[in-house]
Amino acid sequence: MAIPVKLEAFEGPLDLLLHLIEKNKIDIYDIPIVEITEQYLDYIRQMDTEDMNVMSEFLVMAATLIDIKCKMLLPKEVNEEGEEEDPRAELVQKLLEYKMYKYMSFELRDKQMDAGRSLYREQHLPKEVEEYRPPVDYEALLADVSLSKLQEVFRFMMKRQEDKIDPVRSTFGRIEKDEVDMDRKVVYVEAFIRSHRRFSFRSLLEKQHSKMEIIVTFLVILEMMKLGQIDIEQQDICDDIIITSKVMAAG
Amino acid sequence: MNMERQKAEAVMEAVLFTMGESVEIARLAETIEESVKDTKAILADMKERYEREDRGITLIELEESVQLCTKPEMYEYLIKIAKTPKKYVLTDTLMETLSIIAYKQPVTRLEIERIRGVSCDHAINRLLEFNLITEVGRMDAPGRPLLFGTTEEFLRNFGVKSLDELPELNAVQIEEFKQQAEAEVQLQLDI
Amino acid sequence: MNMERQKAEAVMEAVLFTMGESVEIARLAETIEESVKDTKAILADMKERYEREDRGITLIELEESVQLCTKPEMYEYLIKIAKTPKKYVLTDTLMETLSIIAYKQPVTRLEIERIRGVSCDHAINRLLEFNLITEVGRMDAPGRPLLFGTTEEFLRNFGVKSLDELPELNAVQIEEFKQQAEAEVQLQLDI
Repeated sequence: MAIPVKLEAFEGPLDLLLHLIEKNKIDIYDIPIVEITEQYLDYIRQMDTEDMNVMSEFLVMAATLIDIKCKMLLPKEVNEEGEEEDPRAELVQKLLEYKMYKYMSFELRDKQMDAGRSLYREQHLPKEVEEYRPPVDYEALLADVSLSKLQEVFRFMMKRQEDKIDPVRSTFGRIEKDEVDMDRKVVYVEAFIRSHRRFSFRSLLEKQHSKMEIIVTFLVILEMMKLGQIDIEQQDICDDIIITSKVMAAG
Repeated sequence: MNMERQKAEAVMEAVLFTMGESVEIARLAETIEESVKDTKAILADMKERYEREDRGITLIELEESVQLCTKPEMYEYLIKIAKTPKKYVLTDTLMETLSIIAYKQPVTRLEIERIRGVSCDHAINRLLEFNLITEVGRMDAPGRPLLFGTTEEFLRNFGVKSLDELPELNAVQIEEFKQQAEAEVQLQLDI
Repeated sequence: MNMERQKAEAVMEAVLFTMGESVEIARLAETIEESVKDTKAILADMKERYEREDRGITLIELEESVQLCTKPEMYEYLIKIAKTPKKYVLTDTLMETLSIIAYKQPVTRLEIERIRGVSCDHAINRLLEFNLITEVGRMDAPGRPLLFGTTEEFLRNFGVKSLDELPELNAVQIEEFKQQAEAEVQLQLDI
């Protein structure tokens, strides 16, 4: 039976898992992983979302559940103290922690409702007082700040930005900064058109090496279309785009 | 010489009334030329008097500041006549993120995401916008991630004087959780 | 039935406090469910009590309205508190934002956020308030974003005559950063 549920109804994968546990009236410490995994996957199948970020978070949880399911079918692992390790333990810990904060968020909401019953007053300075603007005490404000400190902070930040390269991906090698010159791309595309006259957009893109190059190439094509230098046809959405040179045909 | 007690009360009431927003007790003390300790004592007396039945306003304390506000029981009369203040509509996402920040502060974005299991950029930005949370520094860890904490606006919004007054996960519940955990050291593997 | 006298006074105080501006007596009468005449009598009593020495606020009547306001003799204290420079702190966040603006000016909010990796609305507002930075124009780009730069106040406080005197981040240093970053990457490859 299909259960009409929208993904948005859940705060995240843990929330969905908690919902399933509560719906089945199961002790959180004793989750029947097989059933829950199946129900979880059922939900995910019905989810209608285009947001890959959101979807991937749910899928990671599903994978975790399946991983636990697999581990439970295998001989039990034993830790250093000779105790059996329950593959669910980590998940239970996570769920409990999440559950606690979720619970506290309801408590806080109650607090907020109560507190919302007190009203405040906007600042209302009498004219005579208003004319005085509180001066900024620069000496106190900038007590420990010097030019060299300012420079140091800036250097530090620029360095941090350089270091921000993903530590995993950065080991794949040097990451080059894409510098694509629009003007040079125009020259390139014009040359391409001269030599091909009629060609598919895809064949042009295949010769581009980076995302930035593809974007700039696309922009150049749009520009040339606007200027009436080329004709563009496309049979159907997602079909290849055929580009024909008008200038060359005339000349 | 210090001004008289009555005068001091009058001055503080005038200042708090005029400013509207919260005023640091230290600044009030300077204005009435008293020590912070004595100022606090005077404020406590004032609060006691505000609490009487014929008063519609009272004092609230927020960390080391005080502010005048209407008594909660006046709300039903006020909504009839006064424009109600802008209310933040905090979605579940925002509430969950906020409660993690409130209880775990100072806390990084990553830690919040670990607990909630989903990204929280949007929630953090909204909470920053509402001035319920603020950047409180950076963690001494790779990438020096930002640390977030709650603001005075948060205290005001949730009616607590200080972070110590946040509702606690009650002892009974925590104990229950613990006992369950202990009992389940060996979870039954009922696939 | 009418609410009790004390309650009526409290309600009116709360209403007048919240509204800030003057409120018609007829509206107050409606709120406390009394006749205008009786309401006026209650207000007169209230005013008498506000006039006592330990109060900093009082009631003023304007035609058929009333308003809460600070007693004029309190002005000198209000000015005194307004004059005391607030204790401001240049937090790390402010310092970082300021240094980016100093070195990259004129610079947009977006560019600052790109470098810091977080939103900087609050920091920019504080720096504007401190008059250390100012809006210097708009960028000729979609949305015409504001451009920020440092002020004379900034120069004066950092003891430089012009921006040219800011310690330079020279090309050699920038190159160094790059090499360091590359070396670090290389190190990780070697492991």
